[in-house]
Amino acid sequence: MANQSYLKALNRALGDEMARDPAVCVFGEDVRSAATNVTAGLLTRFGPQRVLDTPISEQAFTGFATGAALAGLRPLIEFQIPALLFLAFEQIADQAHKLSLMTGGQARVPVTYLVTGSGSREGWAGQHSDHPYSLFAHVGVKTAVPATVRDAYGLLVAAIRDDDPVVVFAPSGALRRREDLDFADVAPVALGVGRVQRPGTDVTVVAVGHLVHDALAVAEQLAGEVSVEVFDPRSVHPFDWPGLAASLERTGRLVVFDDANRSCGLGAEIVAAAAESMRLVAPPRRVTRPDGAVLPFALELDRALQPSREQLRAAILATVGSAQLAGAARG
Amino acid sequence: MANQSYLKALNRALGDEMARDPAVCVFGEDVRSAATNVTAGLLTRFGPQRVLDTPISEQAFTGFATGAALAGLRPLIEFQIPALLFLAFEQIADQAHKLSLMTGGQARVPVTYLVTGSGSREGWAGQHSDHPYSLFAHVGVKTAVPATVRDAYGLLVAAIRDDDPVVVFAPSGALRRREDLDFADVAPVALGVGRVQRPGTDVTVVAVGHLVHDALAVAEQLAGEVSVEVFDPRSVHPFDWPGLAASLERTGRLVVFDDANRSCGLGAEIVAAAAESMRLVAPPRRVTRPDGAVLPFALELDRALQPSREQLRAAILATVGSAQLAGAARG
Amino acid sequence: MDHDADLDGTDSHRAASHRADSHRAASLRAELYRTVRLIRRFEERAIDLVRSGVIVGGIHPYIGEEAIAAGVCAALRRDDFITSTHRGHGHVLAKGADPARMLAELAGRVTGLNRGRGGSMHAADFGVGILGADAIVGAAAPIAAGAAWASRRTGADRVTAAFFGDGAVNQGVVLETFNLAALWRVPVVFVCENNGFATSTRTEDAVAGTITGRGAAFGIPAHTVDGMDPEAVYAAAAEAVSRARAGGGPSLLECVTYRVDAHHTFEYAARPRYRSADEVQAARARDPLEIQGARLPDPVRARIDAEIEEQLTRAVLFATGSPHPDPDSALDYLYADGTRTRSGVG
Amino acid sequence: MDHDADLDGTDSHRAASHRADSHRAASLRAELYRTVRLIRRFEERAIDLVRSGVIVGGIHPYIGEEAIAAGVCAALRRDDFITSTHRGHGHVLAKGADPARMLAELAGRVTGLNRGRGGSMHAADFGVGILGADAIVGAAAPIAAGAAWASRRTGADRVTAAFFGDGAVNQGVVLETFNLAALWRVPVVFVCENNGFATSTRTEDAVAGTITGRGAAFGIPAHTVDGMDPEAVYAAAAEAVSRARAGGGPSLLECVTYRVDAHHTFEYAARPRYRSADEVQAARARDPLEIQGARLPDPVRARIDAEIEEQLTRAVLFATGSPHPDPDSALDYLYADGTRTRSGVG
Ligand SMILES: Cc1ncc(C[n+]2csc(CCOP(=O)(O)OP(=O)(O)O)c2C)c(N)n1
Ligand SMILES: Cc1ncc(C[n+]2csc(CCOP(=O)(O)OP(=O)(O)O)c2C)c(N)n1
Ligand SMILES: [Mg+2]
Ligand SMILES: [Mg+2]
Repeated sequence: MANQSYLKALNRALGDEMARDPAVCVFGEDVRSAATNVTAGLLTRFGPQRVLDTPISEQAFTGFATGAALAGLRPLIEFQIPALLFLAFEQIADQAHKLSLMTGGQARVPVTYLVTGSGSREGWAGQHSDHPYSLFAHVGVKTAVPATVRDAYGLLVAAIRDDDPVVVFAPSGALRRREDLDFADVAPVALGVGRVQRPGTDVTVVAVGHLVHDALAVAEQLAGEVSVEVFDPRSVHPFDWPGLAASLERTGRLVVFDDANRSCGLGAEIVAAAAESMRLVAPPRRVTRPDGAVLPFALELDRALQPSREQLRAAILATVGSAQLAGAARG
Repeated sequence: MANQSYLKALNRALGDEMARDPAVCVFGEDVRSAATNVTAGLLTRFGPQRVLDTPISEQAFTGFATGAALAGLRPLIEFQIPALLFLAFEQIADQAHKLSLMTGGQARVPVTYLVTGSGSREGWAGQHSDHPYSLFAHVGVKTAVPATVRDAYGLLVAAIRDDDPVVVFAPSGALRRREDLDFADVAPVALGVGRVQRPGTDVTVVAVGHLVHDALAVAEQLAGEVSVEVFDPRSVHPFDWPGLAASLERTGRLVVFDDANRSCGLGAEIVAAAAESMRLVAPPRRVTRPDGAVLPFALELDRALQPSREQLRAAILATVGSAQLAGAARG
Repeated sequence: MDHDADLDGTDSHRAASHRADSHRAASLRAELYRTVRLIRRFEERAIDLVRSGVIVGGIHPYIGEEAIAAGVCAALRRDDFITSTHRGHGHVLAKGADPARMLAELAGRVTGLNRGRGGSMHAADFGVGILGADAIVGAAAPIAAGAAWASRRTGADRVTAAFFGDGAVNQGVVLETFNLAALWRVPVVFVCENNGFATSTRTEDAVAGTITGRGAAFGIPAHTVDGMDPEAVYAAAAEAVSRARAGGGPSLLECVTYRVDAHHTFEYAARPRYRSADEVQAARARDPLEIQGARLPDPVRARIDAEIEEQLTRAVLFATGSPHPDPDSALDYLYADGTRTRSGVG
Repeated sequence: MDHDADLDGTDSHRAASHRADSHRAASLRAELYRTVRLIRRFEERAIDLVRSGVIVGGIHPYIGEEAIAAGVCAALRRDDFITSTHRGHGHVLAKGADPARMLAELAGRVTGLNRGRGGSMHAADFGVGILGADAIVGAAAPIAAGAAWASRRTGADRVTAAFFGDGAVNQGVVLETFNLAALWRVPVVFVCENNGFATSTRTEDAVAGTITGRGAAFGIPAHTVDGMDPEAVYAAAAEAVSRARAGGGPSLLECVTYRVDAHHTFEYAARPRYRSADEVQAARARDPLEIQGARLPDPVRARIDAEIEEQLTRAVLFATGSPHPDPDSALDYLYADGTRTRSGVG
């Protein structure tokens, strides 16, 4: 049992899978020098045929990985910036994702797209601060956003073993987290299975990625006043709808804490699905980025557009309050 | 007053704006031969300096239009297939959209991206059938989806005159519509202003693009039983939230009819926004494409994944029914 | 489908041609004709089926360009890979897919190559190395290169041919792929079918410099070939394929042809005026079917023609007699592992 | 900032050089030094401000590459356009942006070039033709070409220079842009700064063929230039700019330099080992600051150095003394027309 970091978890998961399965290989910019540390030590361990530094050609190496997958390999691509997924968007959403159905089941594309450092990087400005997991949920690409060190390991292993393309977002806000654990004891985390990170009875807060930790902190602050359940979906597509419904059966109240632009974001999907068919005794709420947000460079401005603990706290209290009102009205 | 087609409306809007403003120019594949008819006659009228056939280089000519806009022009790009937006996604979502904020207001990017034929084209299969307007609403690019001949003209004019990038989706399912009107009488349609296409009192159906016409047909079928209001947002970002709220004040019931994938689609946003803060006496519902849908080639399969009139009818009846139940429960 | 035979008179091949086995040469000659004829007649029947509404959505006819698919695929082994394009019927047939199952695919039947899920622009048959046609210009090039690289890495000496049109050489991903393929000595043959047009846009109005120059820029050997002559294409392809198989890396072949038919069958109705009838007539003067047919004794040619008619008649019956898919199966294969997500009504 | 002076000895220039006005030549010589020196000292002070936490997020230092920005921008007019990169401070200063407002931008202040919204990787100053730095490799190339084309169409004889690194020549959009620029004779000068690395990846491990070959493939005149010598860069740029201005279309300049400093200031902590200290030391032997400085009389050089120190001291005071933006203004400028959409709490 050692104290491990989130980055180490990604590095261990990838290394363990490469050791387990010779079909696993890594493509990306500066993966040999391990610019992000995720690929540290892999070149020496597995050699240049399995760890490839690519030219700055995101479209081509993304399609290249698709082809390698069709021929039996299981590539992982590391992207240095979330926006790089936009360059490869056609190759992921229109090629890798569609090939299985369009070929009538002949094609399998087991490729993992790992984004090391999604969301704001404080001081890196508008083109380095996107958190576009909702885009992949919309097109239907399997997508995970690990919040904890344990899940970083378990979800990346599951993604690599998955027979479909999977995008894994490792939020910048989570990369420096640490936990005491032994990776040998960590099981793969099936995509589509969420986790209650803190049980509660008054309100369910669904938090995504690094925001899970902020949600836990707010839940702790409010402990006396309000009993907050923190639900971490872990993968955003497929989504653990039964897990969410079970939580709302207990609490009947929902606040979504989502570091994505508001319109058509994951928060919208969660609120919509709950409003359609789950137990709600009060109007649900979202705490998200603004519509179409572009994070400005200056720190004050960057932070002003990210969902905050204060906003979550206020939303929780308003939801519980309005629930009491609703209860009163009904009674 | 003549009988005009939707395609003619796009052609007239573009021609009228080019005549009005010498800064307007057109880029795209086969725009000189007018493969889609949208650019018919423009080469002869405005010459080769304003109507440019591009090589098959979506990323470059999209960025090229951004640069031309920065230098004072007002380009319109015609895309032949919705998926081509995926190729240019970085240039649109990460460049054109972000430049105004990132430059502190120095940059203006008045570019219109017109997709002639979005959604299913029956028989063109998975890579020609996307309806990705929700992706642009999420990143925050202004986006319009005209349903009628009148709005095709009015929204395209507004898009061309807008100082920000605007995506205009002209659904395949609407291209062959006709209306009696005189384009000279049609005013620009401000982005963010929806329209009640049919007033009603029992339930609000929000329908997008070509589905507006299916919604009107279903409303007509149900006329005796249920009074259906059909709300057409016309632009999906910005969205006419006050208009929707006013409609729900009247009906208190919501069904969204949306030809997009379910998860994180526009339907999710509309249901979420309504559930958060608008009048609802019954659980809202969505009729959409399935999660992550890829439209298969065979006609039966393609149609099976598109939202249907039957599904809408059932959703309306269920909503009204459940509302009565809810009413009963409350009373 | 592999042949050592050498039918090319160029210096580069004189030496090799001494080895040429005349019997195999004759059989290759006939086989090239058979493939050209099969594609030609398949397309003509497919166009009839578009007109009669059996094939929905139309097709991009390959008529007049058959020499390229025939010549290239004759130089490939059954286990070699290809990727194809929106104008892909010829590639798919030449690589060895069953014409009946191909036609069934175009008709959207469960017996089709893709079980009716792909249609004209996405036909795939992994059993004979057809990784799939692609509707997005240029998008299959990196997929082809990746498959080729992976084959090599897993120890196979398989080669991959990537077909694309003249329009694709302006697509960034294709040029990025040239760089990757050259850098990593990938066993891929890039086959550019220069048929003079990208829809209505002439090659020279879209391509600055030359097509072969774009290969050369990345250090990829690039040659221009007479794309109307199946044997010329075969000779050039055989050389490129053997280089790739021997570890010599990628090649680019620009096969010059002309699209005598419509860009897509919708042109039959739309009748665009981007070129004159005379220009098209002039181009018809050189027809790969006649060029290769003239190389065969009449009886041989007649027998092949008859066999193909019979094969295609059976294919049409098979396709039109096959069942349509069940609408309830529309989401099948969405995820390779069978994952099921929500329907459109929750 | 334009000069007719010719300091280049090549044949192509001997003729022109007779016109050379020695006084202007001397002033150009001094001005090139001033620009190199300004950039060098600006970067050194910026690095101090990164270390002291005044600049958040770090920078990509341009140290050692100053000759390129200085030489190219000296050949441009004030109304000409440039686009820049993540390593863009040099380009922005050389094109004439106020160092004080540039530093204020790096410090995220409202007085910055972008009002604190852009930072190091997005600095823009439309007033002097700086359309902006860009954080996405290669993404500004088509924007530069489009701006250049539009200037021409609107009757201006403005030229645009697009700066990018060696890594960008592997980015599809850049190659697509070469094609468009050549096809439409766009007045753009593509300036490739080959500093030996893309982060930790060596140019030769990422570029098959040559960088100039990629221009040539599209019919774009391409030359390799000593990117350590401001006057050599100026001479080549002046030729490319005048060709573009005269309607002769695009050019590509590969300016060969070496990144002696970190890819990004995070390397000061991370200390990656992708190259040896000796290699870097060896490269330091040729320093554009010394190369150009040696061409000036010592007193002139000393005076310029003093002026720059004073200018930068004022710049630092201006930047650090400027107000931080108001968090309530975070959404300002999101839409050019002032459209307001919803906040993150509805
Ligand atoms: C990236 C992309 N852009 C545009 C289209 C629309 N489109 C389909 S075929 C075609 C022309 C392709 O020309 P070419 O590559 O020469 O192939 P050909 O049709 O001549 O065989 C175009 C523009 C597309 N499918 N993909
Ligand atoms: C398209 C893209 N891919 C990857 C990155 C991450 N990245 C930032 S700088 C850089 C290296 C760029 O190298 P080069 O173009 O040679 O410029 P240099 O840093 O050497 O000045 C990379 C890979 C990026 N910003 N954009
Ligand atoms: Mg062509
Ligand atoms: Mg470099």
